[in-house]
Amino acid sequence: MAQGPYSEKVMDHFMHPRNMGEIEDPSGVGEVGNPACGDVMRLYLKIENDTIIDAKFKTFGCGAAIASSSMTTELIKGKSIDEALAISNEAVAEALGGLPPAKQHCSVLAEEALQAALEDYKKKQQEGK
Amino acid sequence: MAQGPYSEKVMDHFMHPRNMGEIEDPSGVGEVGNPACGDVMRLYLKIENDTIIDAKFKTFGCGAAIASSSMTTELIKGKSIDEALAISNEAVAEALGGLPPAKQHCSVLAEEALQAALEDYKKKQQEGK
Amino acid sequence: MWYYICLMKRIYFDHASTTPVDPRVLEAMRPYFSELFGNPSSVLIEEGAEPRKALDEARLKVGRLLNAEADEIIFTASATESNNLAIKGLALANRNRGNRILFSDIEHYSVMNQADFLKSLGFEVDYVRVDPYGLVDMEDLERKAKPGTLLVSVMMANLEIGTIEPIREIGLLLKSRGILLHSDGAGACGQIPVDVRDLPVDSMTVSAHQFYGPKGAAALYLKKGVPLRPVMQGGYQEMGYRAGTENVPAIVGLGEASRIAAEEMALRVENLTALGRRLWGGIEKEIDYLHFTGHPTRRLPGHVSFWIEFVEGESLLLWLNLNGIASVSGSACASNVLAADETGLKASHVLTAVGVPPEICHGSIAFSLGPENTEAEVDFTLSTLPEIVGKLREMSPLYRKTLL
Amino acid sequence: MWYYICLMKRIYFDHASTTPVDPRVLEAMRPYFSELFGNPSSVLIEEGAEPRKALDEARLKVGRLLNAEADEIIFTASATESNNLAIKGLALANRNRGNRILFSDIEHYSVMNQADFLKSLGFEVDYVRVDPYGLVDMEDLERKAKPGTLLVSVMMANLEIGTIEPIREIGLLLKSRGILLHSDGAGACGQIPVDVRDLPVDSMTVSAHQFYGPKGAAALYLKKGVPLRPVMQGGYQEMGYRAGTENVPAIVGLGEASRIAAEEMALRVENLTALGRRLWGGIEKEIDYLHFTGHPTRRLPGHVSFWIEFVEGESLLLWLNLNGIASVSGSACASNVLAADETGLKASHVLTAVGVPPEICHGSIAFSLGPENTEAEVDFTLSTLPEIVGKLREMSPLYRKTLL
Ligand SMILES: Cc1ncc(COP(=O)(O)O)c(C=O)c1O
Ligand SMILES: Cc1ncc(COP(=O)(O)O)c(C=O)c1O
Repeated sequence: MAQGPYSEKVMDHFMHPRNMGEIEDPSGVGEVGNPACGDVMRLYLKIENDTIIDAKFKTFGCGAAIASSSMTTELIKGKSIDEALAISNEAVAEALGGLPPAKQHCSVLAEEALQAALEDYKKKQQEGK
Repeated sequence: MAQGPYSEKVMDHFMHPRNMGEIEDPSGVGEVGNPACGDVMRLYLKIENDTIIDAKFKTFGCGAAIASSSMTTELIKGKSIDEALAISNEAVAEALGGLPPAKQHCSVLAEEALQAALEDYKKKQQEGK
Repeated sequence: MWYYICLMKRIYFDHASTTPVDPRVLEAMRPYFSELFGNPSSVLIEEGAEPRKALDEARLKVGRLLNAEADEIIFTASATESNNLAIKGLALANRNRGNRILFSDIEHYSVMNQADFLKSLGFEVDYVRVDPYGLVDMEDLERKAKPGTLLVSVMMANLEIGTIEPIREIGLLLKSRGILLHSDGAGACGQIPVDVRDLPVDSMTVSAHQFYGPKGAAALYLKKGVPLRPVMQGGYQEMGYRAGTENVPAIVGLGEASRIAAEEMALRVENLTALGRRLWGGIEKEIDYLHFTGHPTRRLPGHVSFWIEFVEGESLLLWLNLNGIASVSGSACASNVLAADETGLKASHVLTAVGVPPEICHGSIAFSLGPENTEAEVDFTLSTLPEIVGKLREMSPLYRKTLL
Repeated sequence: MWYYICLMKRIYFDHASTTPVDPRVLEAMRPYFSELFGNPSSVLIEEGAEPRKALDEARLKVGRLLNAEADEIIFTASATESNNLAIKGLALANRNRGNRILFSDIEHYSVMNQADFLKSLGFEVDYVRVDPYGLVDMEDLERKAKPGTLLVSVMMANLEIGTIEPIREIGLLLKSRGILLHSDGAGACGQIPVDVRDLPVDSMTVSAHQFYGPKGAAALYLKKGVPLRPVMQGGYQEMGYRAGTENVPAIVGLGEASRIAAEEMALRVENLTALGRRLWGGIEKEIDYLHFTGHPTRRLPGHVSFWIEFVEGESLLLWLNLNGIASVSGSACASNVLAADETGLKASHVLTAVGVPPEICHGSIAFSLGPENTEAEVDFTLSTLPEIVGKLREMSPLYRKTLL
């Protein structure tokens, strides 16, 4: 059976997205969008003791965008904030078994959503102090 | 069986040329050539009492040139000089069941050869007087 | 992960992209590959005679489909080539008529993307607007078809939104102003009646692989007496308009597909219209926040296109595919996933032209049905679509059930 | 009158014009007409996946035939199109290198006839002479490849006279001067070894139907990094170099023909060389006032071409045909019997270029053999030819037995 442009991993995460949904009362939320492509990605984090104990996402976007969101939540769960911040878009794409060149930006979007969510968390922390 | 560009009549005269050869001591000979195409046609006439009693040809040329030569000799045999002069290239082409547009000039060549041969005959007649 | 779908019979609703070769067409082509393989230009040898005859017959058949004379049909290798030959060829051969060329806003890339090349040759290119249904805006055309205009290109039917253009009306206007009209009939010729004696067009593109003929064969109808300059030079084939050894089997296939299309068109149109209505009606009933694109009635039979709020097109396309249904999306992301980079990812110019806002036109899907499709397939699709839409909306951060 | 020949098995000695599709090639193509018919650009649906894979594989196979990378292969619909794409496309994309384009004097029409179009785009076109064997005159090339020259086109092998050009030598000279080289490899690629890593060419045309592949498929090798501007605009296929839905079955056929050619070439060349020598030697012995054309050894295997004094080419061709032998003539009359008028009837520019006087080059005939030809066919031809020549000379007013 011939493959489409997406790896099996991408299709797996597209068909069975992990951690899809919302977190009530999240520690941080990040929403980013790419107007050129129309993708919008929202990432929810639950953080305790500097550790991401839960992550969920909602994404409006193509197969690569959904898979990148799903994979990102998987990659960051259980990680410390610093470890999570070190996760690059390349790492997301790699974990997905690669993305077509025209779709690399979807993994960038995921990285940006993560950063925005952590930003939001830090802001909330400071406000809370 | 599909046809080539030539009619069956043309192919018949090409394969079985009528009156091919030379006439010894002819009443008139005409030779014409088309340098663009490389055809050369020579027509021999035997004329008695203003009537073409024999005609022969030699032709270096394509299928249409050979068929036009052959057909011309057939058409003029037994005709009076005036009748022969009235035979146009269209008549030759028509008698052959038509010629492809690019090959019309071959029938023109035949007409010219005939005219040249009759010219030659007249000249000889005048010289003979 | 993709392979489980192999077990199901696929539902092919993407006839606008390409169609399978009709078995009768393949049968007609078969002898010309290895037996009657001769070069049709080799007319003086036996081997060239049958292929030459086959070309002549194919030309007659395509002519009959369009109500054109055989010698008004030029064979090419693709609709793209026909469009390039027509537009560049007419422009270059008719410069005396003017310098201005008009394209409708919803032409196919094989017309649209010629603009830069034409400009580099010194032509001016302008665009004619369409209304929200995708119909050429006649007032805009009247305004823009001003003196100095030499050529207008308006397609017969748009395969993304299904709309059939008022070519007759357009042609009459242009004729009165001495302006040439090319019409890209790919996907229309062979599907709906097209009569070039009735339509005032100077040229018309025909594409075999969009009506059960083979890929690699297309035609350009060129009205007798209209000057055209060839854009590909070489040997003297196709009356001098298109050089290159003729692709005999493919051309034979185009001829046979034309014959079949002419004979079976009335029945096909009837069936496809009914199937299309069933699909349209069902979708309308099942899905909210849905917008059909194109004209509701002046459209290709069996063509249903729409976009859905809060649903991205590629994801919808992928899920339909996973459920065994082949369709196409005008979504930016779906349109060029193989491009070398993301600069190709623009929202469809067709959808933007009919007024779909670029940021929400990513949900566009077109279903284009063919004569082998069935009511059962339509019904299966209708039963599947709501579930997929629900799943994707569930995932969308933009969607709030409470808002609806 | 033609039909009696049907009863005989034909002797096909015109492989230079076109070849039958190899049954293995047709077998490889078969699934892509009606089953795996999808559009290879529809990568997001199941139907596009296999055709896409098939394209990729064909690209690899053609690459392997030429020792090129797969992504250096652009598929087109014909050698004519490849030559047009290469020459116009290189010229337009590399104007910074100069304005002058050189063609050898014996290029195919699909190169030659671009001259006017190129001039209309502002380029200057000049011609490089060949020697009496048809080999490019290196001194003339050195002289004419002066500063301001951007592109030279010299074919790999000429199919009218069989000569194989010294492309390596030509390429090295041009490379040292920073001039691009296109080579038309139609009729050479797939027949003789062609290694683009060894040959300093920037582009090379490959034609499927001249080595047992299908009509409608060809390729252009384009060396990595060399800028090329597409001449036909449309969708984003073939890495942006050639728009239009890919003709998948034909491309699959080209791929399979390339695989077979690569594998069987050594044996084919050996057999064809032997058959060609037998034919050459026999003709030399049997016919007087005969002149071979092209180079005696640097020539396509199995290719024998000549002209005969006092024998017109078309008549010879017709008689050979009536005797069951298919050949081709460079005779003016034979070359374009289907033309609309006689302006097309010029002596072959190739024969004039190698010094055959126009008024006597009408006797030219080329036999091009293929792997299915046999010694018996060669011998039959040798037994037939003298009789035909005798008959035609007998008819010629130019021939005097006494003079010989
Ligand atoms: C050397 C050469 N180049 C190009 C061509 C053009 O090939 P096609 O007519 O298949 O486009 C030919 C055709 O005979 C040829 O011999
Ligand atoms: C309206 C229209 N014109 C032209 C084309 C180009 O056809 P091809 O890719 O077969 O050259 C298409 C292709 O989908 C089309 O839809």
